[in-house]
Parts: sequence; structure tokens; C-alpha cells
Amino acid sequence: MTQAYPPVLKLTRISRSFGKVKAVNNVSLQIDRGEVIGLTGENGAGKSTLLKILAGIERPDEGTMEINGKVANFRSPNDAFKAGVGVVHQEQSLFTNLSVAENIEQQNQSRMGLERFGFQNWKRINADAAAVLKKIGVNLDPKARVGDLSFVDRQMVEIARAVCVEPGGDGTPLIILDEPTAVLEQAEVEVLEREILKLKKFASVIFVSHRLDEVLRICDRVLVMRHGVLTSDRSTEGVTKDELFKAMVDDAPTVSTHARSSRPIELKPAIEVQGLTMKGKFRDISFAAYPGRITALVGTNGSGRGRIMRALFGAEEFDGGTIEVAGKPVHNWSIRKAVAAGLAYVPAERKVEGMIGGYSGTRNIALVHPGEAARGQILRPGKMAETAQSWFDRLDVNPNNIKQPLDQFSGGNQQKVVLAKWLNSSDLKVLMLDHPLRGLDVGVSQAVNAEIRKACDHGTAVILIPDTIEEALEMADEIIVLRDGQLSARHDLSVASDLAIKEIVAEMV
Amino acid sequence: MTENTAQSSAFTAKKASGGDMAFLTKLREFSAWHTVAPPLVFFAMLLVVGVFNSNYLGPLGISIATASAAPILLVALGQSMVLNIGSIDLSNAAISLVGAILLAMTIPAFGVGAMIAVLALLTVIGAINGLILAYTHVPSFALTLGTLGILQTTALVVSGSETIYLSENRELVTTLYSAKLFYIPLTFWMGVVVAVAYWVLLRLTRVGQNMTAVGKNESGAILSAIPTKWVKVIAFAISGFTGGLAGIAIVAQAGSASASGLGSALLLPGIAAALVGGTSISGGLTNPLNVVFGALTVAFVPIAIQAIGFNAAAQSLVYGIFIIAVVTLTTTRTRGLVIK
Amino acid sequence: QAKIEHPEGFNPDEWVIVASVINTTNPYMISNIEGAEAMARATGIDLEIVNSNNSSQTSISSILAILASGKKPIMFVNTVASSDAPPIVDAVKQAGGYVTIWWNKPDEFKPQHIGDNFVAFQKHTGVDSGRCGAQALADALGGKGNVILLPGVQDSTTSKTRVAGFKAEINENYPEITILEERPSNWDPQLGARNAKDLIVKYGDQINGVWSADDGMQIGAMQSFENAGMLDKVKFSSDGLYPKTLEDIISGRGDNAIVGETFHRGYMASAIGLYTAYLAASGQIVPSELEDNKRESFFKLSCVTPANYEQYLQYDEPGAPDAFVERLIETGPWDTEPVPLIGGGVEVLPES
Amino acid sequence: MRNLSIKNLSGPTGILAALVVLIVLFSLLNPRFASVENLQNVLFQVSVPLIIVVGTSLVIQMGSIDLSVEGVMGAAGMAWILLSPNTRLEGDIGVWAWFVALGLGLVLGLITGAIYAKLKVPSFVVSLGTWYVGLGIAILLYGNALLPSLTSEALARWPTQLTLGLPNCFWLAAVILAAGVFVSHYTKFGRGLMAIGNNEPIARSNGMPVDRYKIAAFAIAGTLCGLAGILATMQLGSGSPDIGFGQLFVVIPAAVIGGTALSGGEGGVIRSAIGVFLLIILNNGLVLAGVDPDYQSGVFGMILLIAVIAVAWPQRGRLKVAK
Ligand SMILES: Nc1ncnc2c1ncn2[C@@H]1O[C@H](COP(=O)(O)OP(=O)(O)OP(=O)(O)O)[C@@H](O)[C@H]1O
Ligand SMILES: Nc1ncnc2c1ncn2[C@@H]1O[C@H](COP(=O)(O)OP(=O)(O)OP(=O)(O)O)[C@@H](O)[C@H]1O
Ligand SMILES: [Mg+2]
Ligand SMILES: [Mg+2]
Repeated sequence: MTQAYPPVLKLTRISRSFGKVKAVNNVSLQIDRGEVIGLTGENGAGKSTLLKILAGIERPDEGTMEINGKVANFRSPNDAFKAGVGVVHQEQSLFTNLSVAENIEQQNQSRMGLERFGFQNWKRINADAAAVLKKIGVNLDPKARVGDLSFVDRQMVEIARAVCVEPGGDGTPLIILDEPTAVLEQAEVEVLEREILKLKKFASVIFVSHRLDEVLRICDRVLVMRHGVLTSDRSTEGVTKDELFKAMVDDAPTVSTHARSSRPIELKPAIEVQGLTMKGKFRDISFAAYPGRITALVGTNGSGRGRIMRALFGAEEFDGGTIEVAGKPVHNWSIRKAVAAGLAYVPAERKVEGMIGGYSGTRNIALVHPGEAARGQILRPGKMAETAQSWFDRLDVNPNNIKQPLDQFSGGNQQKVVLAKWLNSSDLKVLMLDHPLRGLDVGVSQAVNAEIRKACDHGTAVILIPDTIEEALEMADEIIVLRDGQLSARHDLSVASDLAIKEIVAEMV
Repeated sequence: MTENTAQSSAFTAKKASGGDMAFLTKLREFSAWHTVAPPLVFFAMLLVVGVFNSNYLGPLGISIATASAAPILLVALGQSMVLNIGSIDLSNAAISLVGAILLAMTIPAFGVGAMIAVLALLTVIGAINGLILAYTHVPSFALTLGTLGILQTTALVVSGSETIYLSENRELVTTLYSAKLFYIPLTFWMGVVVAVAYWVLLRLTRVGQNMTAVGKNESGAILSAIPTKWVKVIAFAISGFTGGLAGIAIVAQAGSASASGLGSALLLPGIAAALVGGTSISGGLTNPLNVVFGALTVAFVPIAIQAIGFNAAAQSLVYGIFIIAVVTLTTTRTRGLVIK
Repeated sequence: QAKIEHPEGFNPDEWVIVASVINTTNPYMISNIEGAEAMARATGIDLEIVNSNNSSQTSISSILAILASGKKPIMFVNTVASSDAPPIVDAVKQAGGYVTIWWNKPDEFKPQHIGDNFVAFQKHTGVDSGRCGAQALADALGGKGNVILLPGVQDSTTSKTRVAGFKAEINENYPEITILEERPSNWDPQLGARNAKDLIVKYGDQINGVWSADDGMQIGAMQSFENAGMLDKVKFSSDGLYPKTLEDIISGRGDNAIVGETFHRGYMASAIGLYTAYLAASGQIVPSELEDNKRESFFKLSCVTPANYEQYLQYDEPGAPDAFVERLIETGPWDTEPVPLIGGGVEVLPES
Repeated sequence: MRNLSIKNLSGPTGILAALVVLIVLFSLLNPRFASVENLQNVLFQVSVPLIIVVGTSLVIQMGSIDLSVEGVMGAAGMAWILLSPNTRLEGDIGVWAWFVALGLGLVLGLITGAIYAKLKVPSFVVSLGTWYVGLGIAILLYGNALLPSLTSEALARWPTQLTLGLPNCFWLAAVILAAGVFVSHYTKFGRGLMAIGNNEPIARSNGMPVDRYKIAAFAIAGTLCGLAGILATMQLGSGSPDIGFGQLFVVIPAAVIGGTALSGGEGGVIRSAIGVFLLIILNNGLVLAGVDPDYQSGVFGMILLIAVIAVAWPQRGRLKVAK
């Protein structure tokens, strides 16, 4: 690191509180040219808030911020953008009704010199966008409608947009990536890592992730936050995961290893599919999920896992094949029938599909299986609160306030409540989860996994779409590998002793 | 229609504290404001008018305000139930007018039986709106605009373009208007009872909970196995039913009914009353009890204008200003709610 | 400037004169207001104008608001719709006031049944108006030709009676006049214009005459025919003799396109109505003792043609309302030219 | 999110198809429907709502709604005729009348927008308020003098005169329409409206001047309503506070039918324009087909229903959100 230049970013005693919560508490740090900084910490530790301050979305209550040696107090995201700070937000922030190019060029049309009259020069916009996409090695049609892209492609658009920043003078751009890998699959993560290393050449990067080995792999330095405080700031050489854990949580989580259920396969499957087919998405999928066992569907994005799951849950029509629940074949299958038959589905897109954000935890939990909390149509507020409270305590949801609207919770805690909603059922036959750990920190992930296993032990069949293959290996009794819509392999882990990740990846692509 | 994600709450929260007008920021932070505003605003208006004419502070004011508010209230209650699931019902005022005509035609012969039959019929009409919405995915605005047209014709044809006058069994309904309990006509009490009922429905039953869920996030509701289609049918059926009650209130007041008579201009006041009552036009948020005061306010504005004695030609102008002022004071400005 | 001697025991300060009109921009309504103002001047009683803004609810609420003022009303109401009459009358009765309803009420809802507070229901008969229009138009066409009709709001009694009168006259006396089509135009000039335009397209120069249920719609219709360059080939007749219409007659617009009108003035209606109510309020008449046609009354309206319009100009002179009130006080509500009482009861529609 | 996003409920193809079907149908019912006069007649009738709908759809694209149409038209139309050569014989200020009238529309629009954007009051009610404010202004201007009608032949004739076979008023509308298309497709502002309609919080977080855009959109809508008011007054040849009567329930349905989702972010000016044609032709056709007046609004409603259902049918889906 040459010191000829001023630091790209210098924070001194930055603080920001929301009401009682001190989201960012007296944080000071410095980032130099070409550095890639990892930032990690529990859900709710304050990472995003800190980044929002850098991005000019939140204003610090106290403290000063210098970018490329200039004191910066951003009044708007545009100021930050002009100063050379580009952000990929944790929640995707694209306009789904506009084109890829428009989204990318959204903020920096200043470069088009037509700004003053505000005219759109489509040729120019599309060309620029195409150039940017090329620069980060993604091939997407700039004219495509973002709403029609898959989750991951949208993520790429976000990154492309962030990379557009052009700080004045000889300043260095600061690219901020808030959990960019959370929604990515193995393959894409590798693409992204290579991309970040390219960014190194002309920019400094802040990279937020809950996956520590990722952080250790690509970052020069790693910062850890806890309860808004910066608890550790050290070079990645010679740091161990455990040390980071310690900095992250008050007591390092006890990594529990899951005793594989030794139940015999002869057991009647909870759900079984034969030759399930959806034109253009997947075809001839056959497998079964057994009570007390976890079946993982792995594959690259677009491999069809998500859709298969949605089809099983009755959320999407399928063209061919049969589904049998508890031995009985189902006819004109629908979500309501599925749930009545004891199926549950935790969608990948938590905020949009998984929960009613405006509703409190209490109501969200009473929504599907109110159990005690409802007599027929009549709700019993007392019982509702009781039920909710017991779940909040059991999953230790934080803040432990059953009345607060769910969309004011951090992702991890939202996921806990979503789980509770389904687990509150008296007899849950099949639990299906699409990327349940997406965006969750280590601690919360442990908690969620524990719940999934508990359900399993109570005789529920679990079908899981994991974020990573490690996750699959850790959790699953059986792994089913999909390659572009077809079943390419299956591994019974209770038999196959040690299975190499490489193998599976090979079967995926 | 609402984007109410955690993220949006973050942004608009910032907006709030970075606020535009100091006192409004205060209002927004005092999140309970929108629950107390509707009554406050109404009584404030009553007080102001009382300054010009003390009679309004007495029973008289109350009885006049409530008497004129009754039909608006009932239409507004139905409307807010539909707004709550994120849709809108442009046909419910027309439903109540058709209802009024049918009642005026049938009550002389069948008395109470007629009321029940008509209410049932209108509930079905509402339900049909809901069914079409649920199964064809036509936006409710366009859909109910179509039914509005059909109902207008129905009103004309059924009434034979005549004014239907209640001769037999007249007092059976008119007493609902003339008979007063604490100076308040029964038609208005009817509205109050319905408001309470709907409040209970929304807060204490699964159907109600599901309705609001659909209004807040339909995708989430669908994937939580909520019977969204039924929810819609029920909401619109309720709108039809309440429209029918409004029809009764109209006949009770006029003792007669006609296609372009009393009740033919209830649509916009109804929606306005719902909004003044703190209902969000984006769905997922309503409080029937406050709609009561929304209706009172909206109905009281023209009375206030007349009572304060503005020049007849200036009344429209003043009316407009009143409406804006009132709503500015009563709108819900919850954190993270995108105002459309 | 007329001045009324109040009888013993009548204290003007206890009373308020109220005139409720459908809106404040239609020339007829404006004239209603002028009549009420004249009455107020003559009686020295305060005046309140109610602007219904075309809404029954507003009309009723506002009237209630005035009743709340504590004074007893002497009221003239030009109802927005027939069904407004009952609630208004009930309210006035409770407030101990006296009301005359003009133009619209349910047929079965009779002053005789309600009592003295509902002094009278008064109107110009629509049938006569329709007949005037028909005669003028048919004669102008030489008894032969095709006409189109622009009625007002479909379920308004006024419009329906006028249409019925027009059709009856044609059927009875003008066998060679054909009615091509009727398109209700809600008393709305623009809708009148639009419908006229569509009918022009539909029938082209088959159309020889146009009858509208009031001058507002006729103004619109004439504009459409002018735009289509047909104004000098087509004849028009209508009801109300609005100032604008008068101009067109005088100027002979479109080769004397307007061939027939009816004459009656808003100020006459409101003055008669209010004066009747005043007489009841001041005990000078006891409504229940009046014969029926003074409780449900028809007042004369005159057929106007380009030949005889001059004789009506006097009634539009400045100060005409006061002059009319003066004569009204001399001759009483039922015998004042040009609008004396000519009959009563419920208007019966001729067979056609 | 694919099939969860509120798709624009009627592709222009669907709505165009509906339009074509209607035209064929009506031509069969009455040959005169397809005549040149009727073409001119329809173009004459669409021109006013076309002008309005440009503003309306800009507003709806950002997820708001503007009900003030009829009031603003009344105010502007009345101001214009009273300041132009008219039968009241005073106050003619020539071309300045245009500036005053359009200015009035602009101001009313600004007020609506400002209250909506700055005081966070739902546009639905604010514009309901400004509707009455506009109407009130018109009524006050009208006073109780005699009905003002245009004395200048030139002005009164202008809308109907044909240029290249089409009435001038339509050309005016066409120009406005073109401008509208340009604004919404080729300006940052226009795209901004779409963005706001799609996701306002993100628009804000991207530093878009959301409030200014909102106000601007309403200002444009107001001005266009002003223009429409003037044109309507010209067409009628005389002034009336109710000059805009019934327009609201043409333009908003038109926008909706055209697929400009009320939730914002979808549709566009052209689609709304097609919607206008659909509605006007529907009415015109019903008259020419000689449908009994009693049943006209009913048949209107029926056809409207069938049209929108036909258009929405293909987009049905399990996870489809229907508001
Ligand atoms: N707009 C807001 N209003 C109130 N509290 C907030 C707001 N934004 C964040 N918080 C709170 O501030 C704390 C930090 O939140 P933040 O999103 O920065 O955590 P995080 O480290 O990004 O968590 P995650 O890893 O889940 O993204 C949390 O307690 C959160 O609830
Ligand atoms: N119908 C849908 N609505 C919304 N999102 C969807 C839908 N189907 C899939 N997705 C999400 O879009 C992304 C790509 O979907 P696609 O079906 O192409 O791949 P997939 O393999 O089924 O999904 P996944 O990545 O979960 O395996 C995934 O994140 C998936 O969760
Ligand atoms: Mg975060
Ligand atoms: Mg996925």
C-alpha cells in the first residue's frame, strides 16, 4: 500500500441511532487505495447502517467522514455517488419496470452531458451500460426489463450500477457491496470474487458477508461489528474463523454436528414425485422425501430447484408427472390443498413472499396455523400473544417484541418468525425451504438449522434448497443434484461416507 | 399498491426526521395521531361552527350532522372494507341507489321481508364483483366501473325512470330516520353498529385478519395459503351488503327513491369519508370506527359552509378548501407507508 | 320598489326567507335567486340562498343547516329530484316554517296530506311546454319533416312531461312529422352538442328539426349544427327563452333557426312560491282552506315565436323582478300576468 | 419476482384488438359509422379527452391520481372566454386570455402537487379538493351575468375547420400527445415518473428529486386540463363552469383500460390514448347503433367489462396479484 495518496475513506467517531438502538456506535476506521475490506457481524450489528451512512442515505448523528482526503457530509445519495461511492444494497434496489441500461445509468447520467435538459440519449445509455456490463464480465441485454431477470442477474445489474462511479480528480472509487453473495450460488460467487479482485485495480472495496471463509479468501483486511461497535480490525493473514466468531458474538457458537437419522428408508415417503415436468423449466423429476430426513436440492441458479419446490407446494402449475402425499396421488393441486395436507414452504424472497411485512409477529404467526389462538373463525388475542411470545422466546427473536411490525426486524429475525409461522402447525408433514439462510449471520443460521432439525426429529420430511454445498453436506441426509432442469445425480449421505464438494459441482455444471 | 418493505421504512424514516414541515414531522412521529385525528377534526369543526351559531353545540348540531352523514357513512364503511384489501369499489354507491329503488318498490307489499330480500340480492351483486375480480384478475377499478354502468341502467329501468314513492308501510322505514336515540337518527346508529361489527371482524376474526393481510402483501398472503379469492369475494359482498343498508338509509330519509335522486352522488363522498377516516387508499390499513368520524366530517362540511353563511356562489370553492384542510390534518402518515 | 305591510302580530325578525336552487350558474336558477331577492326586499326579511350544487344530499343538509339557525323559514325550493321533497318538507314542518316546492315532487306526496306547513306545490306544466315546441317546430316545417328530440335527465318529471306533450301534439295534429330519435342529454349543453353531432352523422340532412327540453341543451345542439354547416337548413324549438336564445331569435341566427320557445321566468316562480308561503306564514291564508288547485298548481306559460317575442322583452328589463313582485302583491299569487294560475292537480300525461 | 410483479394488465395489442373488434361491429350495425363524417366527428370528440389523458397518465404512471380535471377545465375555460371576445362585451384581452387561462390551470396543478408531495396527503383527496376549488373559481368568475358566448367567428370555428382532412382540434391534441410521448420516453423526468411509480423509496434513495417530479407532473396535468377547458369552450361556443362535465370518467377509465396500472410504473401515454378512442367510439357507436338511451350506460358497462376481462384473461396465474 503506497501512502502517497490520502486514504480513500477515513471515518472518525461515527455514530447513528434509531430511537434507543445505537445502530452504529462511535466507529473510526481508514481504508487505503486498492484495499478490499471485509465487514462482518451478527444480524443487526449495524453493518448496513454504517454503509448507508457512507452512501449518503442515512446521516451520522456524530463523527466526521473523509473521502479521498476531502471531508464529506453527504446530503443525498447523489452526493455520495459523485464523490465516488458506489453501493450494492442488501435489499435489491432496482426499478423492475425499467430496462437494465436505465437502471445502471440511473444515477450517473451526468456523464452524458445532456443532463441540463434531462434528455434521454438511448443510444448512449445502452452503449454505456453495455460497456459497464462487459467491464464486469456479465453478458446481459441492456434493453431487457429488469423485472424479467432472475434474482442473480438482477444482482449483477446492481453491481454494474455501483461500478459506474467516477470520483473527481485522481480520487479512488469506493465500491460497497452489502452481502452481494447472499443470493448467489457457488458458481456465481466465484465469478463475483474474480470481479472484486479486478475492482482492486482501480478501486477500494468494502465487502459485507456472513460467510467467513469467503471474507478470509478475498479480503486484505476484515472488520467485525457487534451491537454497532467496531470490535475487530485486522489483516486477514493469520486470522482464524474462531477469532472472528469471538469478536462477533459474546459467546462463540457451539458448532453442533448433526447426528444423521438412521431411520430405515423403507419408511413410507411423506411426499413423492414421479416424472414431474414443467415445460422449459424442468422435466422428468422423480424423488421422494421421507419423514425425519432432510433432502437437499442442489444445482446452479436456474437449474429449476426453486420451481420444483414451488410446484410441489402448488404454487405453480406443472405440465406432467404425479405428486403423491402420504401415499395418495394429488389432483388439481393448489397451495391451499398442499397446506391442508401438511406441507409448508419458506420462500427465497422472504420480504415479498415469505411474510406480511406490515403485520406484527403475533399476526404473522397466527396467519396459517393459529391452532389454540383461534376457535373456528374467532381469534383469541390472549392466546395469539401467548403463542407468539413462546415462539419469540424459543427462537430468541430480537427485538423480543411480538407487537412490532415484522418489516422493522432484521432479516434473520424475520426468517425466525417465518419459520415459526409454519412450525406452529400441529402436524407438519413436509417442510420446504428455499435458501432459508439467505442473509443470515452465523448465529442465526445455527438457530434456524437447529429448528429445521428439530422439526425433522419430530417426523417432518424436510426439502431444502441450500445456499452452499457445505450447507447441504452439513444438513442433508440425501442430496439431489439438478442440472438445467434435470435430475443429474443423487447421494444418500447416510451411505456415502465422505462426499467431495468438487464432485457435486461437477454434477451441477 | 403499497411498497412497505423494511428498506422503504428505513428511507422514509430518514425522510421524516429530515422532514419538510416541523409540525407535520411531529404528527408523523406521533404515530397514534391518525387514530385520534378524525374525531378531533370533526369536533373542532363543530366547535368553529358553534361560534357562528351556538345551536350547533347543542343536540341540534349533532342530529343534523348525523342525519346527513348516515348514507355516506354506510357507503364509506363498505368502501373501506374493499380499500382494505387493496382494491376499490366504484359501484357500491350505485348498488345502494338500486337498493333504495328496489326497497321503495317492494316494501309497500312485503315490508321487512322486502328489506331482507333486497339486502340479500345486493350482497350477491357485490359478491359477483368479487368473483369476477378474483377469477379474471381485472383491476377492480376497471371492473367496478363496468358494473357501475350496468347498475345505473338497472336503476333507470327498474324504476321505469319514475320516482318511486312509498305509500304503504311508509313509517316502517321512515321511522328509522325520524326516530331518534340521543338526538341521533336510527339510520346513523345503524352505521355505528355496522362500524363496530366490521371493527370486530377485522381485528378478531381470521377472515378479517386475512383481508388485511391481502391488503398489506397479496403475494405473501397467497403463499401463506390464505384463500385470497374468498377474501376478495367476501370483501366485495360486504361492500354490496353495506351499500344495501345505505339504500335503506336513503329511503328512510326520502320516503321515496329515484335513479337521479338522493344517493345518486354518494361515490366520491364515500371514498373521501373512508380516507378522512384514516383508511389507506393503498390497502392494508383501515379502522371502521374512525370511518364514522370521517363520514361525519365529510357530511358536515357543506352544513358548516351554509351555517357560517358563505355566499352561495362561493360554496364550491370553500368546500374544496375544507376537504383539503381536513384531510391534511387526518391523513395517516405511518412510517414507511408510501403516500399515493 | 314594492313594500309589504305586515299584518298585526307578524314579526319579520322571527322569520327568514330561504330559496333553494339547484346551482348558481344556470340562467334559470340565477333568475330564481333574483326573484327571492326581490321578495326579501319587499318583505324586509333576511334572505338565505341554498346552493344544492346539483346534489340532493347537499340541498337537504344545507336546508337543515339553515333551520338550525332558530329562525322560522319561508321557503321556496327548486328540488334537485322529486325524492328530495318529502325530507325537506318534514324538516320545515318540524321547524314550524312554511314551504312551497317548485317543479319536482312525487305525485303521491300532496300538500293536502301534509298540512299547512307544506303550503303548495307549483309548476308550469311540461305538457304545454312540449306542445308549444311541437306546434312551432311543425308549423315552421310546414307540417312535414323529420325531427330529433333532446330530452333532459331521463327520470326528471319535468323532462318527461315536456317530451310527452311534444309527442302528443305531433301525434294528434301533425301526422307527417316523424320523430327520428330521442337522446336524453341531462340538461347538459355539451352532451346536447355531442348527441346532436352523433345524430347528424347518423341521419345527415334527413334532419329538419330539433326539439330540446330546455335551452341549455339547445345551445349545444345549435353549435353542433352550425359546425356541420346545417344551421340554416334546420329549425329549432325549446323551452325557457334564455337570454342567449333571445339574442339568437333577435339576430335571426342561422336563417331564423329558432322557431319556438316558451316563456316563463325563474324570478316569477320564486316570487310566487315565496309569496304564497309568506301569506301562509303571516296567517293571511290558511292553506288547508284553499281549493286543491291552489295547493297543487299549474301556472301559465306562454308560447313564444319570432313573431311575438317583443311583448316579453319587458320582463327582462332591469328591475323587472321588483316590478313583478309589486304586481304580485296587488293581484295575489294566483292572478299575476303573465303567469296566472291555470289549473292544478297531478299533471296527467296525454296518451301517445 | 417474475409472475408476482403486477404486470401491465392489458398489452396494447389486447386493447387494440378490442378497439378493432368494436369498430368492425359498429360498422356492421350502421354503415354510416365508418363514414368520413363520423371519423371527423369522433376525432372532434376525442380531442379534448386526449389532451387531458396525457397529463392523467403521467400522473398515474407515478402511482398517483388526479381527480381535479373537471374543476380545472371549468376554471380555465371560464377565465379564457371571459377574457376573449364574448357576448359580455368587456374584458377581451386577446391572446393574453390564453396565458391567464393556462396559468390558472398550471397554478391549480401546482397547488395539488405541492400539497400532495409536501404535506403527504393522498393525491386522491387533494385533487378531489382542487376539483371543487376550480369549479368554485369558475362559478365566481361566471357570477350571475348572462351566459358568455364567443363572438369571434374565427375562434368559434377554429376547432372544426379541417386541415388535411382532419379537424384542427384533433391536430392540437395530436401535437400534445406527441409531446407527451416524448416527455415520458425521452426525458429524465418522464423516466423518473415511471421509476417513482415502480418504487418510490428506491427512487428517493437514488437521490431522485421525487417531490419536484411529483409537483411537476401535477403542474403539467393542470396546464393540460386548462388547455382542454379552453378547447372545450371553443367547441361549445359558449362558456360554462361545467364545461368539463363527465371528462373525468372518460380519461381515468381510458388510462386504466389502456393498461396504465393505477399502482403506477406501468402503461403509458399512447396506451391511454387508445383507451380514450375505445371509450369515445363505444359511446358514439352505441348512439349510431340506436341503442335505447335507457340501456346505453348498461351496454357501455357490459362491453367495457368484456373488453377488460378479455384483455386480462391471458395474464391470469396462481401467484397473480389483482388489485
Ligand atoms: N430505519 C431504521 N429504523 C429503526 N431501526 C433501524 C433502522 N435501520 C436499522 N435499524 C436497526 O439498527 C440495527 C442495525 O441494523 P443493520 O441493518 O445495520 O444491521 P446489519 O448489520 O446490516 O444486519 P444484517 O446482517 O441482517 O444486514 C438493527 O437493530 C436494526 O433493527
Ligand atoms: N415464480 C417465481 N417468482 C419469483 N421468483 C422466482 C420464481 N421462480 C424462481 N424464482 C427465483 O428466481 C431465481 C431463478 O429462478 P429459476 O426458476 O430460473 O431458477 P430456480 O433454480 O428455480 O431458482 P433457484 O435459484 O432457487 O434454484 C431464483 O432465485 C428463484 O428463487
Ligand atoms: Mg445489513
Ligand atoms: Mg434460489
